[in-house]
Amino acid sequence: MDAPHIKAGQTMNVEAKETMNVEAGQKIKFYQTGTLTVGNRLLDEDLRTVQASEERSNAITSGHRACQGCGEALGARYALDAAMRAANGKIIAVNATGCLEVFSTPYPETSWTLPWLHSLFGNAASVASGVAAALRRLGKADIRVVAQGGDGGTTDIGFACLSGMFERNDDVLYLCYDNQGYMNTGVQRSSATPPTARTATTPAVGTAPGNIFGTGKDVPRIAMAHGIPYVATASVADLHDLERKVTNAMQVRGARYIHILVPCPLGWGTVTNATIRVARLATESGLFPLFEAEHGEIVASSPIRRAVPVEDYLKIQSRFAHLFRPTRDDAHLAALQAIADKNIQRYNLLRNDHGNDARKEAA
Amino acid sequence: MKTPIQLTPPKGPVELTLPKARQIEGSRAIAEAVGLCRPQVICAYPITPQTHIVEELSAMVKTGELMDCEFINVESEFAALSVAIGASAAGARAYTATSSQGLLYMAEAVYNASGMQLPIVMTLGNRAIGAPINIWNDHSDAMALRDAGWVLLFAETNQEAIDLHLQAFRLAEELSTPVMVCVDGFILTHAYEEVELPTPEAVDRWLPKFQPRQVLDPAEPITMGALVGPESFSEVRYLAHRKQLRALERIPELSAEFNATFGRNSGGILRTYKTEGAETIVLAMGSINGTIEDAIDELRRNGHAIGAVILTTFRPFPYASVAAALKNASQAIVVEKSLTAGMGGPLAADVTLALANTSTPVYSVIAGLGGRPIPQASLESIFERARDRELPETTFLDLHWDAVNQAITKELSWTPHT
Amino acid sequence: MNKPFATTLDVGSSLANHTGSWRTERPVYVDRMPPCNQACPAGENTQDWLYHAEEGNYRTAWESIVRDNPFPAIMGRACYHPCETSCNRGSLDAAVNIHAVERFLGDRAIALGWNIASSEERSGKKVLVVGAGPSGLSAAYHLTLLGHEVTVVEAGAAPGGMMRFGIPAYRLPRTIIDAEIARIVALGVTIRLNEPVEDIPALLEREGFDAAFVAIGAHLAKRVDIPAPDAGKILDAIGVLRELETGESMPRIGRRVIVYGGGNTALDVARSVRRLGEEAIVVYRRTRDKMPAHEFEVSEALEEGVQFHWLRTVTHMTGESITVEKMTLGPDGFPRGTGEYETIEGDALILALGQNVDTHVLDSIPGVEHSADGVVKVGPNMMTGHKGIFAGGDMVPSERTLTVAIGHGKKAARNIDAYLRGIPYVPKVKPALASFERLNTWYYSDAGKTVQPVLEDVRRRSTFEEVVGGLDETNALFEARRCLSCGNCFECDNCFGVCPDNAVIKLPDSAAIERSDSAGSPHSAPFAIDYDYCKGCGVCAAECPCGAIEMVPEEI
Amino acid sequence: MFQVRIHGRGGQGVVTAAELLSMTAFTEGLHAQAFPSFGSERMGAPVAAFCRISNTPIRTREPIADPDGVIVQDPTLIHLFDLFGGLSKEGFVLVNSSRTPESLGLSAILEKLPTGHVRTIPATEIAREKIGRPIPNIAMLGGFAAMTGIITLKALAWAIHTKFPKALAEKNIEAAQAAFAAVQHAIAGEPIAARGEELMV
Repeated sequence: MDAPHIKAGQTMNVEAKETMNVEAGQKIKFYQTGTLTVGNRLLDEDLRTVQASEERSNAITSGHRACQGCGEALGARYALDAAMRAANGKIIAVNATGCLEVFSTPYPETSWTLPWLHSLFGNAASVASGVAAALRRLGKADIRVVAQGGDGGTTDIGFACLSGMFERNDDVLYLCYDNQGYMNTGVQRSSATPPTARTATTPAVGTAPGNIFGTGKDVPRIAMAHGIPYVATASVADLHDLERKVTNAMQVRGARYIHILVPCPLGWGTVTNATIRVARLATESGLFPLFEAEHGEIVASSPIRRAVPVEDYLKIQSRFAHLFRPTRDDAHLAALQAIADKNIQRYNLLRNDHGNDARKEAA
Repeated sequence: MKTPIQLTPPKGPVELTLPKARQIEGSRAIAEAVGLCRPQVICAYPITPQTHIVEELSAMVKTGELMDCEFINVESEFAALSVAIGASAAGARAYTATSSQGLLYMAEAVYNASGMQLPIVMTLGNRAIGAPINIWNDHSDAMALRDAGWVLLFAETNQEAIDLHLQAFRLAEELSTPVMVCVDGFILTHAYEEVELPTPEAVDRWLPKFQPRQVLDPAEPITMGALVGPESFSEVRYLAHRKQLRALERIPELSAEFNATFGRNSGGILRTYKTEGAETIVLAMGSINGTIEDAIDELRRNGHAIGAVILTTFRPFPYASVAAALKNASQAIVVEKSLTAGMGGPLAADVTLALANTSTPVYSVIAGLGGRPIPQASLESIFERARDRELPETTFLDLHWDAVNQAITKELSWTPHT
Repeated sequence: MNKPFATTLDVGSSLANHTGSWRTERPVYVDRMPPCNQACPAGENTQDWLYHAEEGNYRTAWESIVRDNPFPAIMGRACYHPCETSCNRGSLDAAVNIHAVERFLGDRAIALGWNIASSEERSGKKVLVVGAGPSGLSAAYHLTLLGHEVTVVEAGAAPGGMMRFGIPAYRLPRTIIDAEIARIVALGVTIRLNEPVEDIPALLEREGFDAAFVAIGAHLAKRVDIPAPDAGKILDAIGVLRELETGESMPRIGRRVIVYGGGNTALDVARSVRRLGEEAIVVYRRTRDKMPAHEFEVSEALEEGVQFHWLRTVTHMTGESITVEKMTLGPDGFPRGTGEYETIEGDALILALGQNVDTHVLDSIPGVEHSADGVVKVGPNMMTGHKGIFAGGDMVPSERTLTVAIGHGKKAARNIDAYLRGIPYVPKVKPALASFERLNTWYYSDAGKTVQPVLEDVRRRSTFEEVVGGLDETNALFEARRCLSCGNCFECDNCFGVCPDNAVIKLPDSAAIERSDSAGSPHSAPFAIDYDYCKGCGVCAAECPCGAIEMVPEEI
Repeated sequence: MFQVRIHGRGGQGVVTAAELLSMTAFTEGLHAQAFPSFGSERMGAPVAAFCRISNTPIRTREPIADPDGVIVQDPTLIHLFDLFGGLSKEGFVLVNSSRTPESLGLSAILEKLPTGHVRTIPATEIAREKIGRPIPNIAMLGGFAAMTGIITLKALAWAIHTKFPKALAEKNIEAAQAAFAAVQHAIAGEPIAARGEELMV
C-alpha cells in the first residue's frame, strides 16, 4: 500500500528499518517513551538503569533520617548500587562525617546494607587507602573500596587526605556528594558554596550578596591535575549518565573521583519535590557541567539538552532569593551567568549531539 | 653471652635469625622488632626523632627483609593513623610511628582508633611540644594524649623498647585496643647500644596470626562507627574504661609469659630498684631511670636509704601497684619530663592520687624539658635535699633562675595599655 | 564476629524506623484522561491502544480501538483526527501521527483477517437501524456486541453512507470500506439495501422490533438562488460526488468547473474534478484561513492545481463565465460586499454550501420534532420525542463529521441497550485531564513526527489512487512510541528509582492483578507506595514523566 | 668507664665516628653506648657525639660532661667552644690538623695533660688520599686507637666492615691504618709533621 514516491523524512525510517523489527525479536535500538527514565518496559533489563531493577542492592535502605527529598540519600544509593553491580556486590564503603553519616547510622539503627566504616570528618580518603592496602595485602583485591563524603569532608577538611590518596594513586573510588555547604551543622558556607548563595555564615545583608565571589575551588579539575586515571562529574538529575560514570570508574584500578551534585532542599531552600529538577537546571544552565576525564585529560562532556538561563536555576532556591527581591541584582546575576557561560565554552556544552534523539539511537 | 666477632657485615634476615646481641641504633632495633611482628600495613610520615624507625622499616620492606607488608608514605600524621585505622578495620595488622606535633596533629584519629577498639600499635618517639618549637626529648607529647584511651607503655632501654613492641601487639590484639610504646626521642631512638632480638620463629610462636575482633567483609557486612547518643554513650565509655582495667590485669601476665619465653624480665606494670628498706623512693618513666639507678647506687654507698620505681605502664594507670610499691617509703619523689602549666607534674598528680590513703608525701621534680640534660649530680643533690627534708613540693631541676627572674620582671613592667 | 556495643551495628536495621509518620502529603497513583482520548468523538481510548502498539502488540491495540470504533482503517484515513490537534506532544515537537498508526493497525487487521467476537449471551431483543451510514453501522455494531439482534435498512444500493458517497476514493479506497463493513456483517448484522423506509412505526410493528435508531444523514444540498439566464450548468456537490461513486461513466461536468463553497465537501469535489482532467476553481466568500475545510485539504488541493478565489460571492452566471462580487471581512469577521465585480471564466458551477436533512420520513412519526432545516431534536440519551426511536449522525444537532457520527452510533447503542433492559445508562465518570503542565517532558527524547508517503502530483491530477500512503511497521512503531502516555503510567520505573527512601514497590507484572493504593483508589500503574517509609517529599510525582502520580494531603 | 666526646661539624662523620667507636668496643667484648648531641641535621653546624665504653652495662644516657678522651675533627672549633671542659687529668686529646698542637694554640691543655696525651694528625689529608673524600672521622679513630690503646685496630677494622659496604670499608680501613701508623711513628719520636708531609705526597 506504500506509494512509490517517498517524501523527505521517510529516509530516516528506511534506515531505522534495518535496526528495528520487533516481530523478529531483535533488540529495540531506540524508544521515545521515556528514553531518559530510570527504566522502560520496552527495553531489555540489561539496558535499564540499576535503579530500575528490583535486584538493586539498596546500599542505603529505608528508614534513614534524611530530610524529605534529600538529594544526598538519593545520590548515595544511585552511586553505590551501581558500584555494587559493577563489583558483584563486593564493596567496602568508607564514609566521612556529615549528613550522610549522621542520618544513616544513629544507634541502634543503620541504613547501610554493605560493609561500611565511619572514622572522622577529614580522613575518609586515608581510611579508604588503609582499607585498600589491607585488602591488597590480604589477597582480597576483588573487594573494591569506595570512599564517600560531602563537599565539606571532601573539598575542605578532607582535602589533604584526598590529595594524598590521589597522588599515591591508591585503589579507591572517592565519591563526593556535593550539596554546596555544611548542611548537617545548619547550612554554613563551604568552599563548594557558590557565589552569592546565602548560608548561615554568609548572610545576605543589604547589598551584600551572600557568599563572596572567590576564585572558586574546582575540585574535579584539581583531581585531574593529579593525573589520576578517572575523574567525572555527575548529577542526580541524570541517572543514566551517573551510573555509566560509576561503572566506568569501577572498570579501572587506582585513584578515581566522581563529584556528584546532590541538592539539599533544606540548605538550598527548594520545595522537597524539586530535588531532581533543581539539579537538572544546574546542568542545563551550565553552572554544573557534566564531564569525564582520564589521566588528567577531558575525554567527554554531556551537552546541554534544553538550555536555560542561570536565573531559571537560581529563582527556585530561596538561598538566592536576595538576587531577585526586593530589587533585581542584575550585576550579580550577570556575574553568575558569566560563570555558566565560561563552563559552556570550556566544555563545549551547547553542541547538539546528545544521544537523546530517537533518530540517533536508531542510526 | 657476647657476640663472637663476625668477619662479614650483618645482612638482613640472616642477621635476624641470630639470637645474639648487636650494637645497633635504637631506631633500627625497634624497626626490626616491629618487623618481627609481621605488620601488614605500615604508614609513615617523617617527624624527628621517630623518623629513623620508619626509614629502617621502608628499607626492610624494599629489601624483602620484611615481606607481605604495605609501606605507605602518607601526607600527614593525621593520614598516617587514618590509614592504619582503615587497614585495621579491614583486618590487617597495622603499625605507625610519630612524635610530638605529629601526635597532636593525629589527635582526633588517636581517640577514634581507641573508640573503635582497633588494635593498632604505634611507637611514640617522645619529644617536647611547641611553641617554642623544640625537637628534643621530653614527655609532653605522651602526656597531651594520655587520656585518649590508648594503653601507654614507656621503655627504659632500647632492649625494653624491643620487648615492649612484641608485647604491645599481643596485648592490642587480645583486647582489641590500640597500644602506644613510648621511647625517649634521641636518647633511645638515636642511641647505639647492644640489643638482643629474638628469632622470627620465636616471635611467630609468641604472636599468633592477627584475628580481628571485627572486620569489614562483604560476606558479613557490618556498620562500623555509628552515631551514639546520650542513651548509650555512657555505656560505651564505661566499657572502654573496663577494657583498660582488663589491660591492667593482662599486662603483668604477658610480661611473665614473655619472660618465660624469651628469658628477659621487661614490660609489666612497674619494676622496683633497691626499694627494700628505702625511706625515699624515686618514681620515673623512661630512659632517665638509668641515671636514677646510677645515682641511687652512689647514694646507697653513702648510706642513703633510697630506691626507685620504674613505671612502665602509665595508661591504664596502676594506682594499686604504685601504692603497693611505695607503701614502705616515707616519701616519694616523682621525676618527670613534663609539666602541666598551672598544675605541675601530671605523673606526680597520678602518684599523689595513688597514695591518697597514705601519709606518704609526694615530691615532684620537673626535669629534662625540651632535651635539657639531667645530670646524675643534679639528681643526687635533689635526693640528698629530700633526705634532709629540704625538698619543696615541686622542684624545677637546674632551672636558670636568673633568666626566669629577668623575664618575670620584664613581664610585670608591661601592661597592655602602655 | 564479636561486635563492640553500639559503635558497630547490624546492617539494614533502620528498617525498624518507619519514617512514613513524617508525611503530610501522600503520593497516589492515578489514571488521568489523555487529551487525545478526550478529544475523540468516537471515544477511542487512543493512549491505551498506542500503549499496546508501541510494544508491538498490534492485535491487542486493534482490539482496543474496535471496542469503541469498528472502522480503524477508515478512521486512519478519513477522520480529521482531533486527537492530534489536542495531542500534548504537539507542544513538545509535533503531535503523534495517531491516525497513521490507527490506519496501520486497521490495514493490518484487514490484511490478516482479524475479526471481533460478539458476546455469547443474546438479549432476544430486536433493533432496527435506519440508514447504513457510519452512525447506523456503528450503532448496529455496538448493539450486536451488546447482545441484540440488529437489522439495518438502507435506501441506497451500497452501505457506508457518507463514507462512500461523501469521501472521494483518493482519500478512502472502497476496498477498505467494504472490508470493515464486511466485518460488521460477519458479526451477525443484517443489512437490507435498496429499501427506503417510509413508515418507521409500521416497520417496527410489522417486524417486531423493540427499538429503532434512525441515522439517515443529511443529503439535501442547500441551494442559493443564482440568476443564470443562459441556463448555465449548476450542480450540487453531494450529487456530483454520488455520481462519481455510482455512475458507471461520469458525464463531463465542464472544462472549467467553478466550485462555490469553502467546506471539505467543496474541496473534495474540486479535487475530484481535477482528477477528471478538468480545471477546478474554488470560489469562497471569506479568506483562506476562514475556510471550514481542513488546512491539509486546501494545501493538497493547491498542490493538485486547484485554483482559489477568496473573498468572492457568486452573483450571476452565464454559460461561459460567472460574475462575482469582491468582498471584505468586517470587524466581526463576516464578509461584506464592496460593490466591485469581476468575471471568472467557467462553464459549470458546483454548489457546495452544505446539506439539509430529508425529514419527510420522520414527519409521520408522532412526537418527533425537528427544526426548519430538518435537524431532529433528541434527548441526552439520543431518543427522539417518540419512545423507542432514537436518532443520530448528521440529522441531529452536532458537528457533521464521520467520527462524530460513529460516536453517536456508540452512544445511541448504549442508551438503546439501557432502554431495552429497562435500566438507565450511566456513563462512567471521566477522570481529570492530563494537561501538558502535568507532564515532565524532560524524560522524553527528541523524536520528530514521521511523515507518511504521498502520491506524486502528476498521478494526483489523473487518477483516484489514494494520495496518502500508510506507514510500514517500523515507522508505525516509531510513531506509536512517540506517545507520551499522558496521565497513564507506562512503567518507566522513575518513581521506583527516584525515591530517596526506597518507598516504592513494584507490583507483580500481571495485568490480572487488581491495582490500587492504600486508600483503595484503583490505578493501572504496576507500582505501590510503601507508606511505612514514604516521607511524602513528592519527588516521585514531580519526576513522573506522564503525570500519573498525584500528591494528596494527609489527614492529620 | 671510658668516655669519649667527639667534636666536629655536620658532614664530617662525627656521629658515625661515635657509633664506630662503640661498635668497636662492642666487638672487643666490652659494653658501649654511643649517641649524638641531638640537633637538626645540617652540614657545617658544630656537632658533638658521645661514646661510653665500660666493662659493666651502661645505664646513664646523659651527655658526657667529663670525658676521658676528646676527638676534634675540626680545629676551627677549638677557640669557639670549650671543647675540653671536664676533661680528666689523664685524658686524651686528638685534633685533626697537619699543624702542631702548639701552633694550634693548645699550649694550655698540653700543660694540663701527660706528655703524648695531646696530638694532631692530618686526618683530612689521609682521608683525601685513602678514601678520596675529606672525611676525617675514621682516620681520627685509627689515630685515637694508637694513641689510647683502648681499642685495637683489628676490632676497628671489623666494625668498619660491619658498618660500610666492602669497597668503602677497605678504603676506610686503609685510612685508619695510615693514621694508626702515623701516631705510632709520632710515639716513636718521629716528627709528625714530616710524617704528615710524607703522607701528603
